[in-house]
Amino acid sequence: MITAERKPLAEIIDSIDDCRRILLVGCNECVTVCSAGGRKEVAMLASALQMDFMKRGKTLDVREMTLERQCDPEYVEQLAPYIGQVDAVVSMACGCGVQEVAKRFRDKRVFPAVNTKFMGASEGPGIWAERCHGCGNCLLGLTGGICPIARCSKRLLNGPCGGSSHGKCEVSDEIDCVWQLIWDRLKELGQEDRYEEIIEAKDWSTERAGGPRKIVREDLAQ
Amino acid sequence: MTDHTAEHNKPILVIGGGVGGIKVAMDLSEAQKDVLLIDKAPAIGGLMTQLDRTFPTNNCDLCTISPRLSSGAREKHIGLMPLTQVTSLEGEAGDFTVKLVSAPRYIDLEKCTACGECHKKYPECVRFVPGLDHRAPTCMRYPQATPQAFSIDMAACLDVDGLIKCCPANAIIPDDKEKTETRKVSAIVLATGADLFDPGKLDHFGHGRYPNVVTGLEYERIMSASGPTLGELVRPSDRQQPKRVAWIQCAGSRGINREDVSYCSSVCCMYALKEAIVTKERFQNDIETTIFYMDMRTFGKDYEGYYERAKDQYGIRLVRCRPHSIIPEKDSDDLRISYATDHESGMITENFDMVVLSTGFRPSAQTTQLAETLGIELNPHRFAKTGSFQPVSTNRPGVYVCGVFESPKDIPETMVQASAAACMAAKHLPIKTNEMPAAEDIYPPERDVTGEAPRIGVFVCDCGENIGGAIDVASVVEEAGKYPHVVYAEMAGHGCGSEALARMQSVIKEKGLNRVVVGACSPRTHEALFQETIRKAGLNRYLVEIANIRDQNAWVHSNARELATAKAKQLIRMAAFSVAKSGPLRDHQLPMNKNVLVVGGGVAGMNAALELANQGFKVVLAERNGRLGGLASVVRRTLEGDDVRAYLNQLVDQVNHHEGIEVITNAIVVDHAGMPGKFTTGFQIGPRMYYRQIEHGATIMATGAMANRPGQYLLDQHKAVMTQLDLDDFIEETPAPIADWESVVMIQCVGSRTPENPNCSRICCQTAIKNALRLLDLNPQLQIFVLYRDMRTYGFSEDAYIEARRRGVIFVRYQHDAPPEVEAAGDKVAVRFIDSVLQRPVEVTCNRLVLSTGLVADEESTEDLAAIFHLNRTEDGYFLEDHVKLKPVDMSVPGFFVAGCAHSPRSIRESIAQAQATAARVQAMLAQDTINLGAVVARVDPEKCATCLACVRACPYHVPFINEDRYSEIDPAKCHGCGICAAECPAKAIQLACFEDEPIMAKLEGLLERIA
Amino acid sequence: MMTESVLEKVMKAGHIAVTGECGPPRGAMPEKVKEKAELLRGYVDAVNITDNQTAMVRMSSFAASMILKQINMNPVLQMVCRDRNRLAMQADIIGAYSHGINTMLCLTGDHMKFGDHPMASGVFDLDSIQMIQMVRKMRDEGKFFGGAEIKGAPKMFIGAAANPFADPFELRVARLAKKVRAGADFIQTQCIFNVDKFEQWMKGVRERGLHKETYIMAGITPMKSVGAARYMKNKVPGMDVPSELVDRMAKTPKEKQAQEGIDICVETIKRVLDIEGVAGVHIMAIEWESAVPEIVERSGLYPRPQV
Amino acid sequence: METFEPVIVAFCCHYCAYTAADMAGTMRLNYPTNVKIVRVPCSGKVDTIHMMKALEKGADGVLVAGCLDGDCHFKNGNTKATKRVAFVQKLLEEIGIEPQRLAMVTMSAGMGPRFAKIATEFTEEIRKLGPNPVGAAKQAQAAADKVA
Repeated sequence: MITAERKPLAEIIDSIDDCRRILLVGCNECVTVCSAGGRKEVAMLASALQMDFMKRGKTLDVREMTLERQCDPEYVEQLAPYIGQVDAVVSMACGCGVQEVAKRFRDKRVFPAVNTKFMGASEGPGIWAERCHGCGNCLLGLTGGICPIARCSKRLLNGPCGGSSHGKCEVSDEIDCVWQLIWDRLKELGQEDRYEEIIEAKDWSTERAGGPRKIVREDLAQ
Repeated sequence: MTDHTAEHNKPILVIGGGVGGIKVAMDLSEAQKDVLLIDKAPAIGGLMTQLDRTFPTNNCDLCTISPRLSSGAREKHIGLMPLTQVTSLEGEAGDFTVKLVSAPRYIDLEKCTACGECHKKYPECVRFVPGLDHRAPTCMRYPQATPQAFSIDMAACLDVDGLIKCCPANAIIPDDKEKTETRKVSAIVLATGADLFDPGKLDHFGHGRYPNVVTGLEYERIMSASGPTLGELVRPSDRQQPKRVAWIQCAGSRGINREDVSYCSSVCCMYALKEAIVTKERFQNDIETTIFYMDMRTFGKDYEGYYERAKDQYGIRLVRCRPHSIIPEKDSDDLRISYATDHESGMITENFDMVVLSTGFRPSAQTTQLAETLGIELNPHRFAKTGSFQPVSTNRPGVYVCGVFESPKDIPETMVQASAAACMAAKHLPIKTNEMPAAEDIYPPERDVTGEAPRIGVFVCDCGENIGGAIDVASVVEEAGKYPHVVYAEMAGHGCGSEALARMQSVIKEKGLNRVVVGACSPRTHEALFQETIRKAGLNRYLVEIANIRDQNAWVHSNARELATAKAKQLIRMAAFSVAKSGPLRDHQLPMNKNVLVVGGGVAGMNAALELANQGFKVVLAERNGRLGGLASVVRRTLEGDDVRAYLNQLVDQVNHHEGIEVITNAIVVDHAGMPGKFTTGFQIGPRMYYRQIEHGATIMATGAMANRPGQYLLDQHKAVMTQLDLDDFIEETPAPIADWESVVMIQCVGSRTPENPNCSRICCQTAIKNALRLLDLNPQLQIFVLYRDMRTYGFSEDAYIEARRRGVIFVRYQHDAPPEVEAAGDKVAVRFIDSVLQRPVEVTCNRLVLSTGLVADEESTEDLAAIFHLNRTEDGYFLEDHVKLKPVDMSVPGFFVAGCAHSPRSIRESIAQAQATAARVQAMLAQDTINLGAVVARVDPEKCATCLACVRACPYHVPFINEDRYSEIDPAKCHGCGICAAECPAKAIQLACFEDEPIMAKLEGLLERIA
Repeated sequence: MMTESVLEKVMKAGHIAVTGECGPPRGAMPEKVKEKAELLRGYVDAVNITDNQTAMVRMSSFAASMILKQINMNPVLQMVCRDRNRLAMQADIIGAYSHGINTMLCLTGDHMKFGDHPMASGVFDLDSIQMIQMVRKMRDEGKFFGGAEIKGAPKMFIGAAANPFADPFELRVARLAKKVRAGADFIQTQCIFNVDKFEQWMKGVRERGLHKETYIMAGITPMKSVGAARYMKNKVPGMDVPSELVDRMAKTPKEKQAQEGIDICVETIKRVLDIEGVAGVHIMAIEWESAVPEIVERSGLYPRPQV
Repeated sequence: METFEPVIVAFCCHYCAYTAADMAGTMRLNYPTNVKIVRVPCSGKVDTIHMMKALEKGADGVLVAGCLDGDCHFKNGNTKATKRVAFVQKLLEEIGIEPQRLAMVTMSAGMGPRFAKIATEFTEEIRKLGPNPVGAAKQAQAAADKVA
C-alpha cells in the first residue's frame, strides 16, 4: 500500500495561515491503514489547527470530511457542495489524492497535510517499510522474491557492495542489506549458484525515468 | 403484596419469615419455584429486625440484601402472608393440605402508605415493627418493611373512630376478622427460630429487679439508632453513659440449676465480643468492657481472629470465671459482681455501671405446639430432631427445618441450612418443564424512543446527610431544570429506597420522559438498580446516566459547600448532555449450559452431586485420588454413635450407580476457561493421563481439607502417641487392649490456634469427648485426662461434655504459653502439666497420649486450583466465600460454589448441609435458560471499516477478525468491553456500546462549554 | 596484449606490479596533482586517480588523469556508477582513451550520505559489474552498450575493486568470479590489515582458478596514527582492522606512530607477496604519498621494471 | 479573578482509578473540586481525540488514570494509554501548548489516598501553569462576539 506521514504542524499551519475556513479531507484507503490520513487523524489535525489558531486569537472553522478514496473523481466530486464555503482545502490523502482534488477544483488552493513516502508493507502494529519502487518491470523472480531496487540504497542488481557489514547497509544499521537477505533466501531455496548469474543492466525506461506512465485497458477504457 | 401464587401449582410453604425463612424463599424463587411465606408477626424480619450490627462483619448489611422480596423475578414466585399461622396439616410429601389462620390487621394493605399518622396519635395500639420500618434511621439506606404497612391491636384501642378518622388513606378496617383458608402445598420448611431466654427467672442476677442489668438483646437495642434510646448508649436507671460494662456469659445455659438448660447456644460468645467491640469502637477508652466467661467459643471460620482482635486491638478484658451473683451497690445504681477465679484465692468483687447477661436460645411454646400439629419429633431440648446425615430433614418426609429451630446457630450457619432446606423441599415440587417466562415479559413492554427528541428527567438524591450535608440539593435541582432537554427535575431523598424508585417510575410515565439522570452515589453501587427501575417504567435500561455526586463530590469536598454544589451542578450537566446522546441498547444473550462440575469426591462433593442429579441435572464428579470418600473414609463413628463407614459405602454406591452422575477418578484439573453458564475445564485423567475437556455451567469446589499431623509431643516418634483419628479407628478395629489400660491423656488444640494455623478446627473438642466416652464404655475404670485451652463443645454436644465429666473424665486447662511437656517412659508416655486449680505441676504416665490435631487446608492443591480458576482464598489456604453471612456458599467468582472442609473445618453433618446448600444455589443460577452478557460490547460500522487490521492486532483477547464481507467483525459473546479497539481504530469505525464517542464528547461539552 | 596499458605489460611480463593512488584536489589546482604524482614517480607502475571519493566533490578523475599524462606518468582512471549514467560513462571513456589513458577502474562508489551532498540523488544507472561488461563490449566488440558501432573503439585495460573482508564473507569469491566473467582484467582489493582473512579469500580464489583469469593486486594502506587506525576500524564500512594492530599503534609513542605504520605496511606487503596468485600491490597512501618511496624500497619492489 | 481555578478532566478507568476515587470518598479524604471525573471501562479506551477535544474545548488539564503497570484488568490497556498520552504530548508541543497539561497516572483500586494526592498536586501544577491558552482566547473571543 502507499504509506505517508503527517507533515510537521508548523508547515501545515504556515500554508493555511491566511485562511478563515478550510475543508480538511481524509481518505479511507491507504493513509487510513498507515494511520496518517484517516478519519481519526483528520479529527486530531482539525483539533490541533483550531487550538493553534485560537491560541493566537484567530478563528479557524474546519469542516472535516473523509472520502472513501481521493484518487477517483467520483469520490472527489462529493466535496463539490462545500468547496464554495471554504478558503482552501487541506488534503490528508497521498499525493495522488491531493492532485485529484486540485485538478477538480481549479480555483481553490489545495495543500497536502501528509508526506507520501513509499509503497510498503507492515512490519507490525505501527511500523511500515519500503518494499516496491514501481520500476515497471519486476525482477523479483531472479532474486528469491526480495527486491534490490526498492531495498538497496544503491539499487545494485549484482550486490552486495563493499559496505555491507553484519547484514546491515553501510548507510544505516536500521536498514537490512537486501543482498544479505537475498543471499540467505537463495541458500534457503538451495539456489546459491543462481547468485553468480549476472543480472543484465536494467532497462529503466519502464520506470519513472521513462517519463510519467499510464495504463490503458482497451477493454475498459471509454 | 397479596398472595397471588395461583391455586393450581402447589407452592412450598415456608413457616417463619426470619433471616432463614427469607433466604429459603429467595433461593427457591430465584430457581423459579413458587413459595408461600407465612409469619405470625405483622411484618417479616424476625429477630434480625432488632439487631443493629451482626458479627463477624460488624455492619448491618443484612437489610441491603434480604427483604428484597419485591424486586424483579422474585415477585412473581413469592406469596407473603403476615399475621398467619398453621393450624392443621394432612397428606404426605408432594401433596400436603394445610389450614392457615390469619389474624386481623385492621388495616387494608393495599391502601396503607405507612405514613405513620395513626402511630403518632395512638402509639399504644398501633404496632410497627422496628428495625426494618422506613423511619428507622438504622436502615435509612434501604427503608422498607415488608409488607409496607402498620397493624393495629384493636383490643388495646380506646378510641376506634378517632383512629379511623386520623388515617389520611382511610385504610383502617374496624371490623377486620380473622381469616382461615386451606391450601395445597408440596413441601414445608420450618424456619420458626426460637425465643431468647428471659433471665428474670434467675434470681441471683436480678434481671427485671435491678434496672441496669440487661440482656444481650436489650443492650443491642440500646446501642441501635432505631432503639428506645435512639442510639445513645445510656444505662436505663439514670440515662447516664456507663463507664464500666460487664458481660456475663452462659446466663441460663450450660447449667444444671432449676431454670438452666444444659446445651450451649453457640452464638452468645461471639455476640458478646461484638457488642464489646462496637462499644469500644464508638467510645474507645471512655468505657471499660469486661467479659466473664467459662470457655470462649469462637469456633466459626476466622472467628478466632475476631477473638484475638477483640483482645489485642480493642483491649477487651476477659476474666475466666462463673460469677456467683450481682448485688446492687447500696445508695447507687451501680452493681457489684462477686466471683472466684482459679489462680486467685477467695471471692473477688468488682463494681460495674451496667451488666449484660448473654442469654441463649429457648424453643418457644408456640413452636413446640406447631411441631405437634405437624407431627414433628423434637429432641429432649424441644428443638426439631434431625438425622446425623440428614441435617435439615425432620422425621416426617416432605417437612424440613432450618435455622435455630433445628439447633442453636449463628446467621452464617442458618443461611447454609436455609439453602439446604430449599434444595430438599424443591424435590417435592412436580417436575414440570417450567415454561420459564422470558426475563423480558415480567417487565412492561419497552417503549421505542428512537426518533423522539430527548425528554430528560433529573432526580437528585440527598441520601440523608451523605449528600444533603455537603450540597445544596435544592439549588442543584433548580439549576438542572435549565439544562437542554431537561423537562423535569426533583429531589429524590433516598433515591435507592423502594418508595423513591416507585416515585421515579410514576414520574417517567406521567411526564413521558425518555431519558433519566440520577444525581446519586457511585454507579458502581446502584447503576443496575436504577437501570432496572427505568426498565420497569417501560424505558430501555441503558437510557439512564448516574452522576456520582456523593462518593466523588459530597464526601470529598465536604469542607467547601458552594464549590461542592457548583461541582454537583456540573456533574449533572455533564450527565444530562451525555444521556441525551445515548440510545437504547440490547443485552446480548447466550444459551446456558446446565451441566454441573463437582471438584472433590468426599462427603460434600457426593451429596451435592446426588442432590443435583436427583433434580435432573447432569453432574460430572471429579476426584483427584483413585476412589471416592475423601476425609470421611478415615472417620468411623459420629458423636451420636452413627457408623460413618456404613453411611459412606452406601453413599459411594448411590453415586457410582446414579445415571445422572459421571464419576472420573485420578482426575487433575489442568486448565479452565469461559464465563458463568459456559465454562470448559480440562482434566488429565486416569493412569494413562489422557486429556479430556468438560463443558459445564456451574462449578462446586468440594476439595476438603487435610488431617493435620504436626510433629509435636512425640507424635509419630513414640508408639503410644496417636491422633484422635487414629484412636477412632483403633477403638473400632482392635478394642481388646483398651480393657487393661490404666490411664489416657488427651491434649487439645495441637497445631491449631497457633500463628502457623491461626484458626480453630471446630471439631476436635467433640471428637475428644466422643472417643473418651467410647473408651469408658470399654473400660469404665480408665482414668482420662483432657488438657484443653477452651472446651468448644458448642450446641447439643455440650450434653456429651457434661456426660464425660459425670463419668469422671478430668478436664485440665493449660495456658497457650505454658503447654504440657511430654517424655517417653518405656512403652508409656509421661505427661507433665500445671493443674490450674492447685497451681502445682502434675505428672501422669499414661498408656496412650491422644492428640487433637484438627485440620489444615490442603494448601498445595487449593493454590493450584485457585490459580487455574482465579479463585481467592483466606491466608491459611481455605477457599473464600462471597459474603460470610448472606452468600456463605457462593464464591466471589460467579458460577463457583464451595462446600465442606474446603470452606473451613466442619463436622460431617455440617458439610452435608453445605453440600445441599450449594445444590440449591446451583439450581437458582442454572434456572435461567440464557446468560445475560450485558450490553457493553464493541460494534463495527461496515461502511467506515478500512480493513486495516489495527483492531485485530490491538485486541488483548484476539476477538476481532476480518469476515468474508471484508470488514472487521466482533463477536459480542467474546468481547470483554474494554474498548481498546475503538480507541485504536484509525477509521473511527468502532464504537463501544455505553461508552460511545458522542456521549463522551457531550460530557466534555457539558462541562467545558463556557457560554451556556 | 589486449591494450597498450603499462600495467598490463608489467603483469603480463610476470613482474609484481605496483600502483599508487592519489586524490585530486577539491579545487582547480593542477599543480597539486603534479606535486603528489612526482612523489610517486619511478616507484609505481601506474597511479589511480580517485573519482569523488567518499562522495566528496573533487577535480574529476578524467581531468587529473590528463594532468598526469602531461607529466608523462601513467594514470589509472577511476569511474563510479553513482555520478554518471551510461551515456556519460561511455563518452568519458572514449574521451580519456583519446588522451592515451588506457587503464581504468570500474567502481560502484560510496553512498551520497557519506559525502558533502547527502541531498543529491545517486544515478546508479548501472552497477560496477554491468559497467565492466560495457567497457569490455566497447573494447572487444567495438560497440556502444546500446549496440551501435564505435568508430575508434577504446581499448581499456579494465580493473575492478574487490573487498575480501565485507559480509557475507562466503559470497566474496563468487562475487569476484562475477566480475571476472563480466571482463575484469585486473582487481585491486580493499586495504589489507587482516592478512589471515585475505589468505583465506585468496585460497578460495585459487580454488576457482580466478587468479589465472585476472591479475589480483593486494590493497595496502599505511596507518599514520592510532587515530587513523581507529577511524578505519570503526568508521569506514567494510574495513577489517584487527584490534592487535590498533593496540600495537596505541602502544607506540605518538611521534613514532607514523614510522610504526610504515613498518606494519612493509611487513604486510612481504606477507602478501608470499601468497600465490597475488600479481601486484596497490598502495593507497592517500594524503601521505611521501611514504610510498620508502615502502616500495623496503618491500624490495624498487626499481620498477621498464617495459 | 485573583486565583485562577483550573478545570481538570480526569478520564478514570472503571476497575482501578474510578474505584480509587470512590475509595477516597468512603475514606472522606479531600481534594480540590476542580477535578471532574469521566468514567471509562479502561484507560486504553481513552481516544487521542478525547484528549485533544478536552483541551480544545477549554480544559486546563487532562488526566488519564489507569491501573498500575502490569495490573490492567484488560492486560495492556494502560500500556497503550501511556503511549497515546506521550504521542499527544508531542503534538501539543508542536502547537505551543505545554505538554504537562496532559498526564498519565496509574493506581490500584484501593489507593484512595493516592488518587486524592494526584488530584491535589495536578491541580496545583496546572494552577501554576496558568489557564489553557486555547480556553482563554476562546473566552475572550466569546466576550468580543457578545459585544459586537
